[in-house]
Amino acid sequence: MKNNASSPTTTNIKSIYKSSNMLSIDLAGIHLRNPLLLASGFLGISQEIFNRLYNDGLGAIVSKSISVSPLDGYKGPTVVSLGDKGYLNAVGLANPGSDVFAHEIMNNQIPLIVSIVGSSQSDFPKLISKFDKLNILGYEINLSCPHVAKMGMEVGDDPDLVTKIIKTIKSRTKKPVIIKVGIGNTDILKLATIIQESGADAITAINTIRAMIINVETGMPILSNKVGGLSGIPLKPIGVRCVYEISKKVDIPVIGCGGIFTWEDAIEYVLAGATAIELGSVIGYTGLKAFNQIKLGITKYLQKKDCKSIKEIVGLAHKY
Amino acid sequence: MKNNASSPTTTNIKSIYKSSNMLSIDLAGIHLRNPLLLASGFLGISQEIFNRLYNDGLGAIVSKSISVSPLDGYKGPTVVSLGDKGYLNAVGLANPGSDVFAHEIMNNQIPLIVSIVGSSQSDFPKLISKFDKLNILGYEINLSCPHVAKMGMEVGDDPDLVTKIIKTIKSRTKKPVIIKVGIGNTDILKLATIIQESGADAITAINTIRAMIINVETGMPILSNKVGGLSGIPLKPIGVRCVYEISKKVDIPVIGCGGIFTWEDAIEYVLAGATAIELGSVIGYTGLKAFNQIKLGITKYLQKKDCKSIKEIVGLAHKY
Amino acid sequence: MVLHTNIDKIRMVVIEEVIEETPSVKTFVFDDMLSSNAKPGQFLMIWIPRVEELPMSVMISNKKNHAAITIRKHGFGSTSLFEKKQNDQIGVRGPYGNYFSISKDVKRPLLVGGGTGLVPLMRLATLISKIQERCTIIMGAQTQKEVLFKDLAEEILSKIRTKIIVTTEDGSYGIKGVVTDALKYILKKEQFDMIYTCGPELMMVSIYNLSVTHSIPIQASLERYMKCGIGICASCCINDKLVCKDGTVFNDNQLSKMSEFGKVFRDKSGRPSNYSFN
Amino acid sequence: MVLHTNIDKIRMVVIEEVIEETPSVKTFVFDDMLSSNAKPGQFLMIWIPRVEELPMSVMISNKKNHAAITIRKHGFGSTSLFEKKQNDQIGVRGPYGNYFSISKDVKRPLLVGGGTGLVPLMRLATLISKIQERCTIIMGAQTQKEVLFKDLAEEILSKIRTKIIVTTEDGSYGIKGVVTDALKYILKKEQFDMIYTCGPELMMVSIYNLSVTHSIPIQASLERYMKCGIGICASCCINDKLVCKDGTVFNDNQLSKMSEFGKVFRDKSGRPSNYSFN
Ligand SMILES: Cc1cc2nc3c(=O)[nH]c(=O)nc-3n(C[C@H](O)[C@H](O)[C@H](O)COP(=O)(O)OP(=O)(O)OC[C@H]3O[C@@H](n4cnc5c(N)ncnc54)[C@H](O)[C@@H]3O)c2cc1C
Ligand SMILES: Cc1cc2nc3c(=O)[nH]c(=O)nc-3n(C[C@H](O)[C@H](O)[C@H](O)COP(=O)(O)OP(=O)(O)OC[C@H]3O[C@@H](n4cnc5c(N)ncnc54)[C@H](O)[C@@H]3O)c2cc1C
Ligand SMILES: Cc1cc2nc3c(=O)[nH]c(=O)nc-3n(C[C@H](O)[C@H](O)[C@H](O)COP(=O)(O)O)c2cc1C
Ligand SMILES: Cc1cc2nc3c(=O)[nH]c(=O)nc-3n(C[C@H](O)[C@H](O)[C@H](O)COP(=O)(O)O)c2cc1C
Ligand code: FES
Ligand code: FES
Repeated sequence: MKNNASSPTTTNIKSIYKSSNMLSIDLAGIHLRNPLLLASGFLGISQEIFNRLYNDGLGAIVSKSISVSPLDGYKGPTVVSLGDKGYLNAVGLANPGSDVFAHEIMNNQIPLIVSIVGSSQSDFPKLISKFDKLNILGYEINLSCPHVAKMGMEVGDDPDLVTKIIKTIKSRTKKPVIIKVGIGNTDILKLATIIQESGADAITAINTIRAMIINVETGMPILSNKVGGLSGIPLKPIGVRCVYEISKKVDIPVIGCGGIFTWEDAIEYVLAGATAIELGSVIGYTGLKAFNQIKLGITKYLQKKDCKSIKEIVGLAHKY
Repeated sequence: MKNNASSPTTTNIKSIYKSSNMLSIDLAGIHLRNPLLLASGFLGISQEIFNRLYNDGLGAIVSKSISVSPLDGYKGPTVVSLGDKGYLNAVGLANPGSDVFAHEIMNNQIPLIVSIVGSSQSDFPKLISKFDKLNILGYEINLSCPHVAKMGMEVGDDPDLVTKIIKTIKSRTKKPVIIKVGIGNTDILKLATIIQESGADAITAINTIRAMIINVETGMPILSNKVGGLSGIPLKPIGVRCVYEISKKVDIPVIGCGGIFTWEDAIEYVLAGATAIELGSVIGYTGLKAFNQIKLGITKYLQKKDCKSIKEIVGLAHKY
Repeated sequence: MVLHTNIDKIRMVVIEEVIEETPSVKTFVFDDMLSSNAKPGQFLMIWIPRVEELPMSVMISNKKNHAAITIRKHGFGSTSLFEKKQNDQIGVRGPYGNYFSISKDVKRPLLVGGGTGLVPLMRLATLISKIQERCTIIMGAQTQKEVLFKDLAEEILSKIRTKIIVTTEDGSYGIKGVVTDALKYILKKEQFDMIYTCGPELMMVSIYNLSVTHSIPIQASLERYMKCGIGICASCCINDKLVCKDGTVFNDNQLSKMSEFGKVFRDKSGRPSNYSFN
Repeated sequence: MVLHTNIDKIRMVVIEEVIEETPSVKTFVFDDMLSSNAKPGQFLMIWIPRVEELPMSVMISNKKNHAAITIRKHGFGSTSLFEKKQNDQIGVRGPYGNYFSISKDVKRPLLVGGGTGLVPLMRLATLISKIQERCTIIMGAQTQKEVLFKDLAEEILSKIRTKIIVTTEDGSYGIKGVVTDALKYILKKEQFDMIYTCGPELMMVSIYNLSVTHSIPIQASLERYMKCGIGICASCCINDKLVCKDGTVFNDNQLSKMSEFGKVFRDKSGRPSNYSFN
């Protein structure tokens, strides 16, 4: 990487390298045209929306976390803006269930990763059997939703259960399995080691962090579930730290997530060690044009730094 | 609490109640003129500064965390602004050590809580013996600094050690002992229960959260320690959640800390269950005038809600 | 007065006035600058503390810096809201979504609405009264008691040439039938440049079909299940469109491509269901 | 050009020009709007990546939107900085602190500085040259080779009546002795309305004492160990003042109350030590 002056936004793009080549990555055996993934839970239930998001520039889509049976989720409000690019949510994992969702993506043609969530070990074989014959890239296992009892984080906090779940899933699919972790009550680095040892193909870090907002006028919690998960900018320095520490600890690729709003945020995660990144809350702030804006920023940055590929800068911060 | 309309900042203060009485609190047997405490690590090493801060309106001062021997701390940068009212710090617990600090506060006349930090159980009796005869209110034990090896969080993550330390300290002092916790690798609610059972008098939640910032131009971590602790606004929803959950779980008072910048933030923590609150990062943003601004806002709010004392609204959100 | 700049943060407002429009419909007036500046077709997310959060079109208010919402009592959420009293507080965020576009060129606008679908049309009528010389409104209700905003519409449009047609299903007032019955009749006799509509989706499908038959451009404001209102959850999706963000207002070109318009909607969990024609 | 609005966030700048002022002092020029608008006496926090962060006074630059820093090679941090080359990047935040106040009434200003303490005085001289008719500067160095900014000061003040007095400890240039020797002499002969000073603290104590004797108001820019620069760590405290926030510039009234001025400073850990007179 070359260290030089002017800001990438003012540099003219010298199209020495085709930007498509610069941004393409390989993630746990999957080739992606660029490292920008949709974070699970954002716009993630409709095939037509997936197609649109892919056309809008993403490298791959991660679906909403799908459970065996449909979930209505919590009453409103389920998403609260904190201002300043932060959100609290307690959606309650609302999703159409595995049958309906498998039907939804029956004719899928775009790079799609299905996020799945279960309340017991036995849910996962059922979920895999629903999706494994479909045209999907692989799975992201949500072991880190911080606000739904018996799902997500309560699983992720139990290292033995994590091992069992990963082994169960891996024995039933040849597709890559990505494990999504968050800030729970277990040492995230210990967890990452266990995840790698259990045979998972990649780790996504991080999910939202358990948090709360109380309305001062009424004295009442705003989220109907009272407690929810914090996403957006506030999460970024914590997510960058997790990616940095995890990617130093394990060899499987790490996908960075949490508060990525600009190309600088994306690069920061990549420098920390992320092979790919997931975008979520930025959609509420910038809309779908965020994807191409971020890609353009990354491309200009790479050109300025005389890098032929984004792969060259993954984990560069480790050397200091 | 009365639910009514206009914003407190536009209401004229009807001096029905003396605001001094409205704001005074009792915290673990200590009477304080108001619930605003200085958070440890902010401006916390000089008696003359303590006197100034007290004159500027605080209810009590918590010193910088003091260790047995002096610590130079890390090289710069030790504090990085993230913009948007957030900071990362890795000061490395720089402090003058217990001898020099005991000398510094020899003639203390203001309500002062000494924060202490140790790298082993045996440090704490030494620290108590240095301070216990001085004119101080009590102790805050920092079991949650997220970025100094063998100090703070590494202790807080070991429940047995926490119990031993608290019992050691309690057997050596009659002054109140406050335990400061943070987001580590142990369930904060389990920890809170242990803290109460071990005989501590109050809990402060929360310390900074382990986090990182990488400079995009150079690819380098900015903090000289690479990893540090996140403070300021990003912490608020997480801190509010911790105070809410801890104060539901234990009977000892909880002191709220993390991202309190305005009177609304302070009230939110109090509604969540905080008996008192600590102010830190706001000083970097608003300066020392923040203390009186926040007190004024709280007073107007209480008057509007027809409350005679802030004590009436502690934990009000629990009822919903 | 507090100046809010972030439309996404919940603002607490006090219900200053409650207007009983019909036995099942009330309007709540409140002070909120951002809402008062809403465009016709935009909506708010209304927080009913500890009960629900519901999307509601922004209703007009004649007080400065004020706006209103008009609620029909329906299920649990809307009924809790309906039962709020003067001086109670609710939370609002928004206004969200795009809006009906009006221009000087639309000299003969036709507004067709049913039930609380008339709310955005009242804000639209207010604008039309300022830049056009005539306006026609068809408003539908089940029965006389439930006729909404007829007097208000007359007042708003009192300065221009106005025709207001009311239909009731039981014939207790105005023309007996549904709005499309009146619409079919008037389209045979008169020329219009644009149809603006909001109301039950199946009603709007019929109106859309008539607009196609008569080659009149149309703008329809759709309703879908909305959780976030800010384009992140997709609970409001219709085909590849997000009603909260790309809509709520869609034109004939967009509607013509929506295979789910009047056919498929999604519930809370995101499961698609079919509209049942009855 | 990037427009920065938050002075606290680190901004990466490129060293565009390196000026070798003396064998141990260099000036680095860089493009930074916020720094170029600094007031005299304000300082930056300079990030030397992976090495240190150090407070540095803002030096003037004659390029538009540019500023500079002038570094004396000293210990590990400043030597690493000193060794940076053209096109290298450093981080800056600030400018921080209060500043020397000038006014039309100060018709006869006297500037006294030593070493890199002359940096803020160059910015001050630039302002003085715009609003006053005369200016006197006393600048001290150890030896001829280390005389700093003499030519620059002449250039800045070329349009007004200027007296520049240089002292060197070894007498290799100008008056032999320290600045206070020259100061004692000139105070006997001439009248001044204000003394502005920056440099080693013990030098400033002597100057302050002379200012008291001669009843001349004084403004002194102090240096203390600085970690945060934004008033949260107290590492820079002198009595109950924070040098980074309440200072760096203090007037005679404030200085008269500072029992620690020239006596006590704190190290990295916050431990107080006494200045040793030698
Ligand atoms: C853009 C928009 C504007 C609206 N404007 C108004 C208005 O001005 N006045 C008015 O009375 N109503 C309006 N509604 C409808 C309103 O949001 C509620 O759907 C309705 O009040 C029923 O709520 P409920 O909780 O009582 O219904 P329930 O009995 O709980 O559910 C009945 C049906 O209401 C619908 N519904 C419930 N919750 C939601 C939701 N969060 N989003 C969308 N639909 C929902 C669903 O179709 C559901 O099946 C609007 C809806 C949308 C999407
Ligand atoms: C407001 C202010 C403006 C300054 N302006 C300039 C300037 O324009 N040019 C210049 O060359 N120097 C300036 N300095 C001094 C500079 O910040 C360094 O102190 C000096 O360069 C020595 O750094 P070092 O790391 O090489 O010293 P070291 O050899 O590590 O330490 C020597 C001494 O330098 C001082 N020092 C070290 N680090 C700091 C720090 N973070 N803050 C304050 N003092 C420190 C301490 O007294 C220390 O004992 C200024 C200092 C302050 C407070
Ligand atoms: C409304 C909402 C719904 C979410 N749903 C899921 C989910 O179903 N599964 C999951 O793994 N993560 C879910 N998340 C977490 C996000 O995928 C992501 O980890 C988090 O929001 C941090 O990224 P961001 O800051 O870019 O939003 C959700 C987040 C939000 C805000
Ligand atoms: C520069 C800095 C130094 C700190 N030093 C300490 C410390 O010595 N002991 C401690 O318990 N907490 C320390 N903290 C944590 C604060 O006391 C507080 O818990 C945290 O900053 C969150 O509060 P805030 O958001 O109001 O700043 C420090 C925080 C900062 C930013
Ligand atoms: S309501 Fe969430 S995307 Fe429209
Ligand atoms: S340098 Fe931290 S308070 Fe001044």
